[in-house]
Amino acid sequence: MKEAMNLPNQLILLPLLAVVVVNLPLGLRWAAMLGGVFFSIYQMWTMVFLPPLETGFFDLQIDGLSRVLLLSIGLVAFVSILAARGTIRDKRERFYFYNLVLLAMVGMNGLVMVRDLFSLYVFIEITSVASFILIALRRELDGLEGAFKYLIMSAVATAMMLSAVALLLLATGETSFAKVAEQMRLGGSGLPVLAAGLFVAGLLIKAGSVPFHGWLPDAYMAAPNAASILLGGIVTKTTGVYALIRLMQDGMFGTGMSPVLLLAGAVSIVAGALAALGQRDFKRMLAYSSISQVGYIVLSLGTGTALGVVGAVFHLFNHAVFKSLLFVNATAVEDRAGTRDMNQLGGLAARMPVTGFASVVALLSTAGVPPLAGFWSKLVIIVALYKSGHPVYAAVAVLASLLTLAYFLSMQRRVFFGKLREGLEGVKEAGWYVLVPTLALTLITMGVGVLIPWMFGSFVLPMEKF
Amino acid sequence: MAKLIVQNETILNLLIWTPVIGAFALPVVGKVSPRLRNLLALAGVLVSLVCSLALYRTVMAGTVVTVAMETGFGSRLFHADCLAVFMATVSSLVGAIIVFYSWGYISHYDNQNEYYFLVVLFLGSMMGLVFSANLILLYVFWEITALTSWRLIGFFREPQQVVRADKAFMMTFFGAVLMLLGFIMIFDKAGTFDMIQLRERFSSECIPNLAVVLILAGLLSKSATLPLQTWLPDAGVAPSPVTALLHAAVLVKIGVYVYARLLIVTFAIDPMWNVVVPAVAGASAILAAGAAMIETDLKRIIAFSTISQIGFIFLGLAIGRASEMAIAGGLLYILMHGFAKGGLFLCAGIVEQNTHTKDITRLGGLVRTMPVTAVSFLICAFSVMGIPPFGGFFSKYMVIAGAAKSSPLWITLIFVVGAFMTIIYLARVFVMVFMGESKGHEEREGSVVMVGSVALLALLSIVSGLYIGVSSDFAQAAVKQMLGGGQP
Amino acid sequence: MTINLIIMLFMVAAALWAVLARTLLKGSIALAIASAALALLIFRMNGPLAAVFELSVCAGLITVIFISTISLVQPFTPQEVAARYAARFKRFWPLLVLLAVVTVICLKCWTFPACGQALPESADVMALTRDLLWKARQMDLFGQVVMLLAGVFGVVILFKEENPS
Amino acid sequence: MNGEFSSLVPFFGFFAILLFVIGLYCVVMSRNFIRVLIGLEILTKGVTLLIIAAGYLTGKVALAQTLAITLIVLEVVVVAVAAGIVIAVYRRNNSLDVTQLRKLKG
Repeated sequence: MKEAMNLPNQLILLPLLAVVVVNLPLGLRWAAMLGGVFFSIYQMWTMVFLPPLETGFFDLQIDGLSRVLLLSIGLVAFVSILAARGTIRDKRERFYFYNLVLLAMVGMNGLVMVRDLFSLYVFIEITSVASFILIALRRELDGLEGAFKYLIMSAVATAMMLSAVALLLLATGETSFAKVAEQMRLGGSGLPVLAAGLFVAGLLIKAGSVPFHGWLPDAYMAAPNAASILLGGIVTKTTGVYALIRLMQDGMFGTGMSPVLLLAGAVSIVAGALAALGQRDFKRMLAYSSISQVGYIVLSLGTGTALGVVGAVFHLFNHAVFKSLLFVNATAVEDRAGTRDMNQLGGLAARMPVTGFASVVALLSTAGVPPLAGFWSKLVIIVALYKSGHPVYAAVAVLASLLTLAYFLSMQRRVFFGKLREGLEGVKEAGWYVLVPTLALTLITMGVGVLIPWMFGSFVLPMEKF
Repeated sequence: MAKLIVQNETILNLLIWTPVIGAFALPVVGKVSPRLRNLLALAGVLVSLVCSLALYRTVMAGTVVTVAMETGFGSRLFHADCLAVFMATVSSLVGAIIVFYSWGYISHYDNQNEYYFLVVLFLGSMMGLVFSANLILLYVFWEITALTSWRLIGFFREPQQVVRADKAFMMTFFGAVLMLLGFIMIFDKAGTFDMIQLRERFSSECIPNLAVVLILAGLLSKSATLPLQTWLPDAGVAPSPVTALLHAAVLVKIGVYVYARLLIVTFAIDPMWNVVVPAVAGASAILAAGAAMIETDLKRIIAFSTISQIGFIFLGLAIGRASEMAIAGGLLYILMHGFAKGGLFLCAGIVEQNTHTKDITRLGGLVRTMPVTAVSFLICAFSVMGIPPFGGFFSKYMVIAGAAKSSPLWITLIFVVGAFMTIIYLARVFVMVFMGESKGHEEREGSVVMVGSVALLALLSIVSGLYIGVSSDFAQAAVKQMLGGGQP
Repeated sequence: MTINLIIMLFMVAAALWAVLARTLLKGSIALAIASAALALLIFRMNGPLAAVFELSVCAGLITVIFISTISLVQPFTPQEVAARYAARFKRFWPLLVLLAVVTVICLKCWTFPACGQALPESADVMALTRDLLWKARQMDLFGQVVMLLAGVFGVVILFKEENPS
Repeated sequence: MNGEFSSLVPFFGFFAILLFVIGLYCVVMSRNFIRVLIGLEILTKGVTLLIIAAGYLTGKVALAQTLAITLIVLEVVVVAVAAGIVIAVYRRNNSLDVTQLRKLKG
């Protein structure tokens, strides 16, 4: 009985339990937020301090990769729940928000722990449905449009992935990672290659990589701010990128997909950054920035080496931190200044010093400026690219960080630096519910960057499990 | 003996971490007591200065102090040899004077907490960079200096200044990422970022020319040398002279220092570069001197002068292992130029703050109202021009003499022309600003602190010339150790 | 096998009709017919349980959802329907060409390598399915439960009438 | 490997591909939200067919059947949520024309 509530099981059962309890007619609706906050803190806590290897009773497993992902999920969910408390004014909407975040957590936690292709699909679908509803939460036209577009793209991606599952079932007669990988190693061409292609294409749609990125900016932009944090920080990364990492790591596809991933990654990096340069809307720019950063992860996976996987996972974690931070900043700015149009903002650093500083940290981390966290993951990625014999892609990755810096400096200049814009004199610093996550994420970004020599051996390298 | 080494390690740690970590305490202290904050800022930099002086004897004896720790990218973190200690002494000395001068200058403006934080952090990371024993750490500190100078250039938050700050940041970042790519190329070949191991690995084999190009891109962008020089005059104009000084007297030296550290000490490079780099440096020196001759903005002139003088330093270092004298000259040049150019910038700062203009055509006759400033300016200018017996003369002489011996004649000629142009444009500035009729600005001498620091720098320019033996001995010892090889 | 072939042809035809149908109502009914055909096919392929699900949920419930959605949103006037039908036909005739091309390609150069084991031994499929569903694939069942819960939230949030404010 | 088996793979695969093509075309080209959903449904029919066929051909009907049941249940939830979105869009916009989505560009 003791195993029945071991860690992997807790991680999917507790949030579900929380949702059920607060929805029973017991007058516990107020506890929804507390449940979410406590659970996400608990998840982070266990991930940081407990030994990672345990098997739950649905064959759920936590290994190094899952551990990093679970930590990121807990972190982003925590941030998003607090931001929702600070920015969503309607009480009922907020209640639904907490519930959906908890359900999305069930989906994401399960997704990173399962070891079966079909169960992977099941949890991806749970996460996605929770996200559709989150995007459409306010039932404003923008949000509904974004949600519908995401739904359609996501369903097409799902169809592709499921066809791949069916083809793999046909080729190997199995759906669990280990058995499929084993069968694939025995030999395979034709059907498995087609399956791999379909699967990767589906996941790239989910991850919002170019050329399948169309839905992403709309969905991110239209979602309520707190939901954008969750989406941009973690949802698309677990549903798309994590699955890709897992499948590459388990050797499901061999190295046949490497050139495709490298190309898709490089194009995403550059196209996303170029598109971000031309944006006026704060959140839309962040969305394109996400596309660009996901490109780095995909590019790193394309190397097909252990170091590449480490780089990808590390960057995924860092991305979860700094992109959530940027979205939190966008949330704070829109909440206080009333607009996201960067051309109508300016000089907010004087009124919102914490947000302004956090934004500097986050943007520098994204651009890969040392000593912040983002630099180290980019370094690993670039070294991995170089060592696996792709110096040109390494150069693209390096030079694209210049583009990243360019659009973020422009953002910082238009929103935070310079003279205070007329009409913004009354702007105050965001409330505590927004400031706490801001500070926490800022500290993590700086801390990971500075403490990296100690973390490298204990946190970063164990992610690789080949 | 073992005890001594432990002590030296502690000194080295103290030297680097006091300003880096102390910088973060400054804004907190500043909330309580601005005066205490100012003192602590100066103290932080002075700790570095004292520590580097304390290391002087040890490294002169040929010992190398090393701080080691197991990391994912190499076991050595910092090491102190003659070259590093020399550079650290120069930058912390100039840095201390900057902080002292700031007491007077920055007290008129907002955001002082941020200012002291940035300046001290800058100087601290400069120390870290100087002592770095592996390429990644070097790159990290390199970028921290870029970051802090980014915020310092945009310190006054005017839109134009913020744009220029972004430009400077982008340009140096561009160079730096190329340099990083070069580092990774080398890592790919040698499998380590550790400089000592790299030195053994590349003692006979040249590193690929592409890697040299990439690393040079970083160095040239940081040192504001052709073709990546445009950010420096812009950066020098927008903010206060203090930050301008920081860039002109300290920041740009990073590039030449790292050149000495990597391309002379650590890696063997193709002999071709001993001609190509001086040629680029020569072109940079001449063009910048030409620009300085027609420019009318006081601080831009000094900024262009910096670009031009950096060319001389590059010449001295880039002749490479062929001539010990030239390298020693290059190192001395770093010292002399730091004092003299610092003095010039601070004088410009006093002039600007008291007359509210930087246009030299609208200035004149200041020698009567600002005698100390004028004299200091003249002394520093003499040093930069290379008039004996001021410090600048010896370094310039050694560089050019070394070049005459071991590089093509045309390169030497370019630099001789450059030296003459230096004399012309500095004389022009002095005459237009301090001599002639007063143009009727409200003129008065700067505050005691500011004038005092200017006078101190002028004094240092003279003293370093009169007692040239001290610094040149040290420089030559450094060069011996640099070229000696084998001495880890 | 011929019967399976006919069922599948019928299914494709129904799907085509669903796409091309004049009104949405007819389209969703055509979809239900395609679903029913699929259910029949699954039944013939030793999958009675899945067939029942396909028939009741896809052909039944989903059609109900579609029809109620169509009735909740205002139906088009007959003129509009006619205009749209004409426009749609213009947009959709390339589909027929595309299908023909795909057919030709598939029939001409089919190089799907066949792999896998031999044809099925239809042992006690029902018992096996029960075991699988409730033991080996509990995870999926759990997922279904969570999914339904999420669906409930979706319906509660999205179907709610607008507040007059 | 018997002859009948190898001829069967294309047999199911072919029809699945036809369903995919029809469904995708409908999703991409339709101008009405509900018609887009019908396209999605056709796409899912193709997937279901493929999974059942895969189980049938490899002798794992029970497994395939289990997967298909889960797939069907999840599918109906997605359709319900999509229908909810469609209705909400209609209440806001009084139109179901996809081309009226202002930001449908990439």
